[in-house]
Amino acid sequence: MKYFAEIDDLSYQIELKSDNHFSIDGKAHSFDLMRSSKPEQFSLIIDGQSYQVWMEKLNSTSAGSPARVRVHLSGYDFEFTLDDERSKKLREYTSAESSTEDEGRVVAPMPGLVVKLLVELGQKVKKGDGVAIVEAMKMENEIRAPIIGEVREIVVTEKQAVEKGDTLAVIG
Amino acid sequence: MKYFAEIDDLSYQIELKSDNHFSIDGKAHSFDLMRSSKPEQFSLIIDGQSYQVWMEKLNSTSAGSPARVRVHLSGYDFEFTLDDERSKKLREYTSAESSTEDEGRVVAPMPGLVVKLLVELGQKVKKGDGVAIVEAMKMENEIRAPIIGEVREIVVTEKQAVEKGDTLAVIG
Amino acid sequence: MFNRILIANRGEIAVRIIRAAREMGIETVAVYSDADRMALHTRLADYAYNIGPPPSAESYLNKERIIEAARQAKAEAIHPGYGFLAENADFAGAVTNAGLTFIGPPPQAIRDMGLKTRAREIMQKAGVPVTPGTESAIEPGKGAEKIAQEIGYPVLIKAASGGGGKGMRIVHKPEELLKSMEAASREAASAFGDPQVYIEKYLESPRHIEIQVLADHHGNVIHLNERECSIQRRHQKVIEEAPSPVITPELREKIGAAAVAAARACGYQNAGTVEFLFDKRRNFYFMEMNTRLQVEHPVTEMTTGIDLVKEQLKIAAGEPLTIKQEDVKISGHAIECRIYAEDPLNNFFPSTGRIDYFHTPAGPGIRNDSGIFEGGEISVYYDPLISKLVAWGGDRAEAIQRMKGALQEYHIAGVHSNIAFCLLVMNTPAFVDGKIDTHFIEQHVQLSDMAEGSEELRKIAAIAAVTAFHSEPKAAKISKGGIPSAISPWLTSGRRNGREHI
Amino acid sequence: MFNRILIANRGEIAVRIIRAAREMGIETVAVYSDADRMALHTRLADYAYNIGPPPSAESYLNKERIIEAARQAKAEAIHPGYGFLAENADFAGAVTNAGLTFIGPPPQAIRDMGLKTRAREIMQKAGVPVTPGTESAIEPGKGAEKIAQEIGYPVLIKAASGGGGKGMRIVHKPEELLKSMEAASREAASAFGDPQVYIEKYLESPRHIEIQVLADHHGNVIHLNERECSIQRRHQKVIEEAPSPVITPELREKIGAAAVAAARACGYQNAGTVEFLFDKRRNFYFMEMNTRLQVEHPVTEMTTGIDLVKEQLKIAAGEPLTIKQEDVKISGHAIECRIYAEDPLNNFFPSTGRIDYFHTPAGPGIRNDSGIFEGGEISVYYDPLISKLVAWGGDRAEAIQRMKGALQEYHIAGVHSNIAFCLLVMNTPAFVDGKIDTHFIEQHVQLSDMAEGSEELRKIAAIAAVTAFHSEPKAAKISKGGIPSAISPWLTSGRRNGREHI
Repeated sequence: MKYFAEIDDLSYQIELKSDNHFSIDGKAHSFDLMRSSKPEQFSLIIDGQSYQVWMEKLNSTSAGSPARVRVHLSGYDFEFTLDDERSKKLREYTSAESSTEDEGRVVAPMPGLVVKLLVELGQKVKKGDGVAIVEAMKMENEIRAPIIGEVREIVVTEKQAVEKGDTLAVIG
Repeated sequence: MKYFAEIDDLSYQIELKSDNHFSIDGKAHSFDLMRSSKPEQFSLIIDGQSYQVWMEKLNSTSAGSPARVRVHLSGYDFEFTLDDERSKKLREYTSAESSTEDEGRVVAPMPGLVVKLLVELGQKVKKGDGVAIVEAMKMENEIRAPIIGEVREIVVTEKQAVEKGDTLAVIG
Repeated sequence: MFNRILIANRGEIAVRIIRAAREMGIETVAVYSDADRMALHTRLADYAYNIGPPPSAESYLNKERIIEAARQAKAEAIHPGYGFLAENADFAGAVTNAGLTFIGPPPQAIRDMGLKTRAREIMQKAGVPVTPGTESAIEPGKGAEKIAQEIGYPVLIKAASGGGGKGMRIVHKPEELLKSMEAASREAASAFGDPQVYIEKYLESPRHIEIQVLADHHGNVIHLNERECSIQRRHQKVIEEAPSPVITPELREKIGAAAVAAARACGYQNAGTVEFLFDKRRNFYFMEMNTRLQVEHPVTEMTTGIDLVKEQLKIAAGEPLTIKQEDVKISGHAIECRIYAEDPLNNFFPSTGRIDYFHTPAGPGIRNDSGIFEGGEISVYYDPLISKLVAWGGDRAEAIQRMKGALQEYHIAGVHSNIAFCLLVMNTPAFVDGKIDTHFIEQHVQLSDMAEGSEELRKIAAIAAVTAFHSEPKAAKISKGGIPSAISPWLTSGRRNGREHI
Repeated sequence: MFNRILIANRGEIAVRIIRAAREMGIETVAVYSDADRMALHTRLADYAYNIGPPPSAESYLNKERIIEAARQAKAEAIHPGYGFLAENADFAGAVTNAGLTFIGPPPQAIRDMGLKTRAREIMQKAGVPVTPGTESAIEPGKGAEKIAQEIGYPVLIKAASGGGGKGMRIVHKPEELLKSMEAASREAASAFGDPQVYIEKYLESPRHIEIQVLADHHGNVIHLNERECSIQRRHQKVIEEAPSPVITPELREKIGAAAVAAARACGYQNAGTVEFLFDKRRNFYFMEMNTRLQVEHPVTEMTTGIDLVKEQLKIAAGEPLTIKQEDVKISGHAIECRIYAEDPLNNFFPSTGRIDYFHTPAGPGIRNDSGIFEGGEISVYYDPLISKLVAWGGDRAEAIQRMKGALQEYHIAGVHSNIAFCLLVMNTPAFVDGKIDTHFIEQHVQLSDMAEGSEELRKIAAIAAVTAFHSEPKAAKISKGGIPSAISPWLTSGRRNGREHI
């Protein structure tokens, strides 16, 4: 069975041939994956090369979407979206209809206090322009516009406390 | 309710007055006990004194016997037998009948190999006399008689592998 | 010596102070907010007193409640750690008025050095070089623009009562001045309760070099060499080391003497740090004096062998310094990485949550000072510092190698961390060559490198993800005599705050 | 320098060697038995090869399989660690014959020093003082009794091929000689595959003092000062320190010179240790030479700043020593406690099982070299060493204080350990005064003190047990932004191999 691990614009195609063999880039390799008593901790040996890996499954953004996995390896963190051949094809058929309304949402990346709004309703903003200043842990953090557009909605007011993930404003 | 924690020949009598008060030796104290997300790890504050405590419940030797708890504190390990007033009384009534046949069993304290038997059937032994030599982890360990008596049974033979807890011989 | 001291702090520094006191046979009293009932410092101390709800203002900044706890616990002295009330002259005064010893400098020294404008004045009088700038605090407005023009752009806006890089802004052009002064003033008001700011000349590409000093109550003042703290992000130190790669023995003697003069000039007692900017022509300028133990004190400890917290306690108890200037040696090299719960790939935003897994590095030369533990929490209320990872080596190259290995072994699950970012710095050629200044991160560190890792690592990670998710990994075998494994977490793990284990 | 080395060992020493190699940019190949698939060394190495079933004889002692793994992995050299094949001259020879480098001394030096009788002969010729005893191995029987009489009781029976205290018996009376020789011979056969024993004079109350040496392939031999290893139980070192409390600079020079002479006499190369007995009149006698890295090497590293494993690798690669004798300094004091899975209250029997919980100490001066991890297992197959806890201090008193604090912070659940026993030694006045010899434990340590702890601690423990068992302890509060706690383990914990959590 062929599987896909996607990260940014890259897609790794990995074919699992058995419980201890896979192929990637047209080359076959042996592997031995073992989980420790700590659920996140794994030992992966590929053709004699040993890797200490920590992995956790991330919650998918919506039901039916592919699984997301965070992999920690040699000090680095990678987040992959996992897919298999069949679901991937299925998804490609329907992807045209998928909405993009979420991408204009300006979201609080951590809990904090809105100390200043930097935009007004209807204002035109470029990607990266400051939208609001949120204070968290005694530091001011400028929250920026994720896309170019017009400020369609301002959800919060100054001095308001916000939770992580709260929408501050919507650019469209 | 009064509770007893017994260790060796000592018995501590502790009365729980509420969820945050107890008395011992006729003196009342406040306490605050909190468990961490690690099940064995506790923080106990008694009248402002802070203790980091690890505790685990040990398996009782037989059904209906009182609970046994190992407490690790400041580098020390203590094993208590816990009892409450009612069960203690009940137990005292019936204790006269309890058998002591277990106390003469010579038991392997760890898995290993019996390299030498030091006694013969019918031999008289004193408490502390060597009964057998068990090799474990490349070290020879002399297993000694727990009580004075006569060797009533020899269960193992030389060169035999034994598991932890296996009976090697019985003194009676 | 004291029999019992109270530590008016939390986290790794409270743990650090508890350990030092314990080694000296001094009992310790922890104070804890409701959020810290199970914190390491609460558990490790001999006594623990609750001082209020989680927000700092209602607990760790509550002077009266802390002094009351010291009274209740019969503590004789209070160690403030760093942050919170450490540089609060009123608190130091109140401690003294309550008949207790404040383990730190006299209130007047805190007050004088806390007001940056006053500090500059004292240093100028004592002959310690300072950067050009305003003599006093200044309001945002026309006057400020004129002064900035005179000093010459770029200029630096700094909080008069500031410290630690908060309430600071660099201004390159006149049109940015007003906005920056407002922002700095707002941050200063929030961080220090004082909106006043002042302007000084902004040095291009300086190094941040600071000198550790110890001053007793008998007129003895010594310095314990320098620390280089040039690796900063938004004026916050991230990586520190001792000794500095650019300081020669001659320069060390010169800057050390200036730091000792600075400490004497403000009537300093106890441990303190004199911070200097060091420019490309090897000039140094007094920046500020931190009247407390620094976060980065371990690099000095690991290269001099001197326990700074113990020295603080001995000085506060009135003992004369037993270390003479000529006894202070440098042995090897030490580097500290501040491991924060933050997401470098998302603008370094603080990351809160429970520490699901905490695997710390170990081995020769590695020290990890931490106040957190598996199952503990990085909360919104406090500093997101996870630990201070320190590596000692016979020389700088060995210290870097050890730090790299330690960072690779370190793993934290449940929150994001800057471990990969620190690793990236260790692998940056300019860092390895010691060619660092306060702009190092902007100029030399490509965050995208961190995101990508190496091509090979990314590929291995993809293989790990696919094999773990789509095959059935074996569980660790339990050999004879072992305990049967619990039910597979793969089968039982449910959803837990948006995350489930693979 | 090598590009890749294989480590023919497991546990903490394999991890230690991996870390050193990693810092030098050398790739590492681990070998693991079936029981060690998830062991730390298997996971930390760059490559890992399975070498067979759990029993050592079928894996870590399987010379052919290990050399085959080195070939497969394209390793250029093999580091044997300590124990297993470290002092096996045949293995060293086989490695060399396979075209690989053995990271250790030449086979002939291993062979000569491994045969204790031959070693004594070489040392006598080189003018290194040895204790009176037999020139060659001796059979249990009449001849032995005569020789023992001549030497004078008490005598020591030692394995001719022995080391590390195994196969050793003290004999006080002629009537015990035969039984003891038989027991020693049996133990020697099992441990070393050679039943031969010999007899030497048993010194009353000696100290065990050993000298670390480094010898390169270019004729340079230096020593790195002494270690005192007098705290022993059944001839096994338990607690070691550097420097020795009784060695003066003059004595150090004298014993150091003897050790260097000993190394030269046997054509030694790489890191080795010359062990001496040191009597009350300050005489020292050659006991044996350990032709490998010692378990206790960290105390030397922490007081000299020299990484012994890196020096081993450099020497094996043919590099000349860059450290000169006069560069070797002593900085402060270091103590090591070997933390074993054993039950001091049950005759120190090894304790096997799964490590359910592993909380290791940290802080200034603390180093904990460990090969185990939470969820890992102490199995019947290997040494029950949990970790080597090392404390450094500016002086011996500080090192002891730090060790005490670290031992108190250390906690291991799932197996018994000797932590409380080590703590008891640290608290014993004779130890604090440095008045130690190889009989210290029998003469000064009351195990009953350990069992009882202090009266107060025992009472607190009783309160903890009762309140935990009979009241409902609160679970750690989860603050805003945190993750809801899992279902209480109090409700869900089932029986797990005879133990359930409270």
